[in-house]
Amino acid sequence: MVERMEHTTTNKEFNQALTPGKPGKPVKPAETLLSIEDLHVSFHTYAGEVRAVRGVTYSVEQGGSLAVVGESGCGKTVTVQTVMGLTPIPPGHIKGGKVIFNGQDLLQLSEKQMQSIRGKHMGMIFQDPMTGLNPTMAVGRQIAETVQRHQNVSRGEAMERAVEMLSLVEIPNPRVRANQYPHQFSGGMRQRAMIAMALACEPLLLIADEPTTSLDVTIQSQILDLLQNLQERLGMTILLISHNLGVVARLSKSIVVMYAGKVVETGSSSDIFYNAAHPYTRALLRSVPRMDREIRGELASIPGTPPDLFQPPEGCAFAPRCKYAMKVCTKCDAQPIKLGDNHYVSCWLHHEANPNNPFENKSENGGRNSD
Amino acid sequence: MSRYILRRFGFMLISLWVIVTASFILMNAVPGGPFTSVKLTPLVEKQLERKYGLDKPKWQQYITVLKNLCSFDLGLSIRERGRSVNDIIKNTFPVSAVLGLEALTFAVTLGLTLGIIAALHRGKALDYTAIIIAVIGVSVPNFVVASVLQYVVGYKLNLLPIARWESFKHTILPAFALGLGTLATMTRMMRSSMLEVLSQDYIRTAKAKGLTSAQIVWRHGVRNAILPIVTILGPLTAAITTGTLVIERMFGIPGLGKYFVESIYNRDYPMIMGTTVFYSALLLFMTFLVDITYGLIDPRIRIAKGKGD
Amino acid sequence: MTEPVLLVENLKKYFEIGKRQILKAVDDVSFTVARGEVLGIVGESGCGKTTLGRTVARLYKPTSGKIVFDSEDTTNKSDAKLLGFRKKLQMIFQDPYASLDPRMTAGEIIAEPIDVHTLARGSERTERINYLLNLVGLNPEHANRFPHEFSGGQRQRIGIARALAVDPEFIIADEPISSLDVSIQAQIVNLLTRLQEERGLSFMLIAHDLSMVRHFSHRVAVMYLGKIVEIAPSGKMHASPLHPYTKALMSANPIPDPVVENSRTRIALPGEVPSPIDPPPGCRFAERCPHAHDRCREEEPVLKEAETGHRVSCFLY
Amino acid sequence: MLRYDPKPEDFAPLNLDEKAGDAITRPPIGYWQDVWMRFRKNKLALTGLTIMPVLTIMAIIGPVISSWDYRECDYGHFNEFVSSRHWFGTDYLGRDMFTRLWHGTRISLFIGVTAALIDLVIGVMWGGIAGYFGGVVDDIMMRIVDILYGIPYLLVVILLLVVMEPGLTSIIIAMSLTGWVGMARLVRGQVLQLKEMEYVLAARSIGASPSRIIARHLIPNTMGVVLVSLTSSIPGAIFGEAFLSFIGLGVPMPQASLGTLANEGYQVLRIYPQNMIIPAVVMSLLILSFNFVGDGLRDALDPRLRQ
Repeated sequence: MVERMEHTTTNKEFNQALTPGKPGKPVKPAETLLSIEDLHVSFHTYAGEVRAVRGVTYSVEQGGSLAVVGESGCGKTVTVQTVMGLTPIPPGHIKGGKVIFNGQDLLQLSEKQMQSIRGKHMGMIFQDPMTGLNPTMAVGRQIAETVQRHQNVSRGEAMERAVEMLSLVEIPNPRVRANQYPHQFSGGMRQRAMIAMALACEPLLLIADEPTTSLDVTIQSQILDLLQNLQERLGMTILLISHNLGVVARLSKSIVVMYAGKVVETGSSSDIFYNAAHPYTRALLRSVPRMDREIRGELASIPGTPPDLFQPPEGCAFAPRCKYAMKVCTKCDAQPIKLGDNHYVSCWLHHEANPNNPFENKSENGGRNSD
Repeated sequence: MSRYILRRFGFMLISLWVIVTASFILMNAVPGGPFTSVKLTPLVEKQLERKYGLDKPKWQQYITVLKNLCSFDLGLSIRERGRSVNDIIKNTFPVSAVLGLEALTFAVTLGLTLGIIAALHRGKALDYTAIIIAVIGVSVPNFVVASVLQYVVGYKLNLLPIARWESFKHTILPAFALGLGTLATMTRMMRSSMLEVLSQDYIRTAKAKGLTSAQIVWRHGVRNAILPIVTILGPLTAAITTGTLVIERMFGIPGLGKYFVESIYNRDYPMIMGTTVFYSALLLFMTFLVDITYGLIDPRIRIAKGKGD
Repeated sequence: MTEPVLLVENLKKYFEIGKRQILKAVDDVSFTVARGEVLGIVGESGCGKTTLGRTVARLYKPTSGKIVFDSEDTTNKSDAKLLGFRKKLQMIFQDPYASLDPRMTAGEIIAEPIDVHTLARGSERTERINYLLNLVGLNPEHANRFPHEFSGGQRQRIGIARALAVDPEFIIADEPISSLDVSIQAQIVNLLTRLQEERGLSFMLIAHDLSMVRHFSHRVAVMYLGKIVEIAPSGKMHASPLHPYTKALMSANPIPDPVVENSRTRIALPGEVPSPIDPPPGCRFAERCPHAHDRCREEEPVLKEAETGHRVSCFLY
Repeated sequence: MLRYDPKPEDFAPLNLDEKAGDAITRPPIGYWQDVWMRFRKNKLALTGLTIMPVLTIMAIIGPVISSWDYRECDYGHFNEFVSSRHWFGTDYLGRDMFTRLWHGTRISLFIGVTAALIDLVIGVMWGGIAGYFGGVVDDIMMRIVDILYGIPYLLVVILLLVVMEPGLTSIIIAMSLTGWVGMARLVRGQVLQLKEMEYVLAARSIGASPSRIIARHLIPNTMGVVLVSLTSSIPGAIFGEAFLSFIGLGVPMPQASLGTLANEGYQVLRIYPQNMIIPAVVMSLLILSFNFVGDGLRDALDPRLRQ
C-alpha cells in the first residue's frame, strides 16, 4: 500500500493554532473529573456472552473536551452508558472496574444515589433526537421536569427555566415552542431541545453520544457550533462519542481511540491526528477521503471486519486486519506504552524490545506519518 | 379534527345501514315467513301480517324499516304480544348495562395493573404469573368460567348467589365470569404496550435526567403505553356485550342478552332483528367514541389533524 | 464527446400526499451522463436525490419530462417493456440490511437477475454465481449463507454482485456506503472504483457525503429541494463552488484535521430545509441564503452555464 | 491484566494465513431454523406444541379406539360416572362420553381449522391484491373492509345462523363471512410495508415480474405474521362455535362439538359435574395450546429480537 495522504501540519503549528496566548507558560494541571478504570461490561444474549467492554481506562479533565472514537460495536457507547448507569442489567453485567466521578466510585452507588447524580451533575444527549423525546409531553415540560427533580423550585419556576434553556440553545420563540410537542419540531430543533434538557441543571459533565450522526451536514454544523459555543461560555466538560473524525477534529482537544471493546490509543488531538501510533488509528485516518484534498486511485482501506465479541481474540483484536501484525500480537495484548505527555498506545510495535518499529523517528520528521 | 370526526361518523352510519339491510334481507329469506314457528290460523296470520305491515311489497317494508329506525323505532316483538322491541330494550338493557359496566371496570382496572406489573418485572416470577393468568383467561371460554364459579363458589362453597339479580352480591360472579376474558386481553395488551414503550429512547432520556423510577414509569411509561390500549376498548366492549348473552342466560339475569337468546330460541324475528340493530348501533357508537377519544388524547393525532382543517 | 448514455430532460416526480397536497420530490431536473462517466448527486435528506435515482431507474413513473437511456425513450414504458432496459441499468441500494431478502441465501439473491433474464442455467449458472462472489471479494462457500449471517460490508458486496449479475452498462448507486462503518466504506468505494474502471461502467452515485463523491465522481450535481442548483466537474466544484448552498454544504462538512478544521471560516446556514410540499416561490434556497435579495424571492433562477461545463442556478452569476 | 514479557522471536511478522479471514465458522442457519431456535427457548410455547398434537391425535383415533359410537345409547347406563365400561362415563341418554368427547374435539377442530383456513385464503388474497396494486383498487377494497370491520362479528354470525339451515356448513360459512376481514387488513399492511422494502425494489429493478415478486418475496415474507394470525384465529373459531352452541345455534343433534357437550353438561352440572368439566377442560386446553404456540411464534418472529 502506498502512502498517498500527506499531512502538512506539524505538531508545533497545531499547538499554536489551538492554544491562544502564552505558549511558554506552564498550564496548571487540570483536575480529573471523570476517570474510568479497567471497566469490563458484558451482555448475556441467547447466543452467549458478548464482551462489549474489555478493560477500558480513560479520564476526562475538568473543563476538557474528550472524544471517544471508534466504529460501531467497539464499546464506546456501552462505556458511557455504564458511566451514566444506563446499561440495562440484565442482560448487561458489569464485571469489574471503577468509574470515579468527582471523587466517587459511581459503580458503588445505589440506583437511588445515581438518580440524584444523573441529570444534575451529568447530562447526556443521544444519537437520535427523533425518538429521544417523549412524543406525548410538551417539550418545555420535559425540560422543566429535570429542573423540578433536582432543584427545589415550583412548577412555574421550572417552566421559566425551561424557556430560558430553549433560548440558550437558540430556539426562536422559546415561549411558544415550550408548549409544543416533539413532532412539531424538526430534527435539528429536537437535538437542541435535548441539549437544553441535558444542560438544564448545569451539570459538571455533558456526555454527547453521536449527537449529530442522524442529522444533515448543515444541521450538524449548526449543532457543533452550538456545542462549541456553549462550552466556551459555560466552561463545560464535554465527553463526545463519535465515529466521525471530522466532528472530533472540530470539537475535541483529546481523543481516545477504541477498537473491539478496548482502548488502543489515547492522546491529544494533535497526537492522534498527526502522530498516530496505533496501526488502527493510522488506517482509520487514512481511509476517509478529505474534501479539501484530492486523492487519486484507491483509498487506503482496512481489510476484513471487526472481530466477533462473543469470542474475542486472545491477543490484539486488530491483529487479523493489521499489516504490521507480529507473532506476539496473537499471543497477548500489549500494555499501554507511553509515547508523550498524554500519548499512550497499546501496540507491540512500540515495545522497547521490538527491533524494528516502522513508526519510529516520528519526532524527527515533524510528526509526518510515513510507512 | 372536525373533518376526522365527520368521516368516522359517516363510516359508522354506513356500517349500520349495511347491518340493517343485511338483517332485513335475511329475515325475509326465512322460508315460510316469520310466523311459521307459531301455530296460527290463516285468518289470524293475515291480521298479524297486516299489523306488522308484512302484506306490503318488500321494498315498502324496507323503506318503513329504515324510516322507523330514523325515529329509533325498532318494531314490535311477536312473542311478547303488543310489546315493542323498544319497550323491551328500555326495560332490560339497564340491567345488562350495569352488568357490562361492572365487568368492564373490573377487567380494565385489574388488567391494566397486572399488565404494568408484568412489564416492570419482565422475565421474573411475577411476569410469568401474569402471563399465565392472561393466557388462561383468554383461553378458557366465559361459560366455562361461569359454570366452574357456579359449581365451586356458589354450589359447593355456598359463598355467593348463583342466580337472579337482586343485590350487589348477585352481580359478583356473573361480572367476574364476564370480565375475565377482557381482563386477560387487557393484561396482555398492556404488558406488550408497556414493554414497547419502556424500550423507547425517550425512556432512556428520562433515566438520563435522573427521574425516579416511579416518575419514569408513570409520566413517561404508563401514559404512553395506555394510548394504544384505548383503541381496543371498542372490540373489548363488543366482547363483553356478546358475553352477556351467555352469562345472563346462565345466571338467570333479566337483561337484554337473556331476552335476545330467548328470541333466538323462539325465532322471534322482529325481536332478533331489532335487538341486533340495537347492539350493532351501540357497539358502532362505542367504537366511534373510542376513535374520537384516541384522536383527542394523543397530541400527535390531535395537532396533526387540527392543522389540516 | 459521444452521445450520452443517459439523458434526463425536465424530469418531474410529484407524489400525492393525502388530499390536494402535492410533494414535489423532483421538480424539473435535466442532466446527462456520458458513457463511462460517474455523475455524483449530492444533497441533504429530502432534496429528492433518492426519488431522482428511482425515477431514472423507472421504479417510479415520472410525472412529466423525458428519460432517454441508450437511445431508448423509457419515460412512459410499461414494466413489461422495460426488461431490456433493466438488463442494462442496475441499482445498488443504501441499506444493506433492507436490500437483501432475509429468506433467500446469498446465492439465490445473486441468481435472481440471472434467472429473470435467463442468462445461464445449471452448472453455468453456479459458475456465474461463484464468479460474481469472487469478483466482490466473497467466497463461493458464502453462497448458501443467509443475509443475517453477513456483516454490513459483506451484505453490500452481495448487493453489488446482484447488480453486476446482468453485466450492466449503467449503475445507480443510492448512498451505497452511508450505513457502513468508516473502515468498511473505503473497501466498498475501492471495489466500486475498480469495477467502474475495469468495465467502463457509467455511474450515478447518490450521496450526502461530499468527500466520498469527490473521490469517486467525474462530475457532481448538487440538489436542493427537488432541483439541481449546481452541476460541474468534480475538481471544479470543489475548487470553486458557485452556488451559495454548495458553498455552505462544503463548509459544513467537517474535515478530519484539527488545524484545518479550526482555522477555516464556515458559512452557517440558518434554519433547515423547508418541506417539499408547497415549496416557496422564487429561488427555493432564498430563505436560507446569505446573499438573497428581492428578486430571488419572486423569480425562479434557471440552471445556466457560468463557465464551460459548470452550470449554476443562481442570480449571482 | 496479565503482563507478558515478549521474547525477540515474538516480533517476527505474522504470516498471512495465521490471520483469521472472512470465513464464517458457524454452520448456516436458515430463517425458519433460526425461528425454531428461538421458539424452543419458550417453555410455554413448547408446552402448547406438545398439547396440540396430543389432542389432535386423540380427536382422530379417540372415536376409533372406543367400542362405542358417538350416537349410540347404552340403555340402562344413563349419567354414569367414570367406569371401565364407559371410560369418561355416559350422558343423560346413556351415550359414551369418551367417544363423544373426542368426536366433539374432532368437530371443533374441524370447524376451527376450516374457518381459519377460509379466512386465510380470502384475507390473504383480498389484502394482498389491495396492498400490491394500491390506488383506486386498494381504496375500494379497503372501504369495504372498513365497513365490515365495524360490524360486530358474532352478531352477524348469530343473524345468519338464525336464518340458515342448522349444521356444520352453515356455521363455517357464517363465521367466514366476516372473519376474513382482520386477516385482509393484516396482509394489506404487511404488503404495503414490504412493497417499499429495498429488496422488493431491487427485484423490480432487476426486471422481476409481479408474479415472481409476489411468489418469491412478498408471500414468503408475509408468512410469519399470517401464521401467527392463523394460530390465533383457530382458537377464536373454536370458541365462537362453542359460544353459538351455548345459545342454541351450534351443531345440531346428534352431532356433538365441545361446545354442545359443555352445554349439555351444564344442564346437569350440579349432579354430574364431570359431564361439563371434561369437555370444558379439553376445549380450554385446545384453545390454550393454540394461544401458547401463537404467542411463542410471534415472539420468535419478532424482528426486534432478531440480530
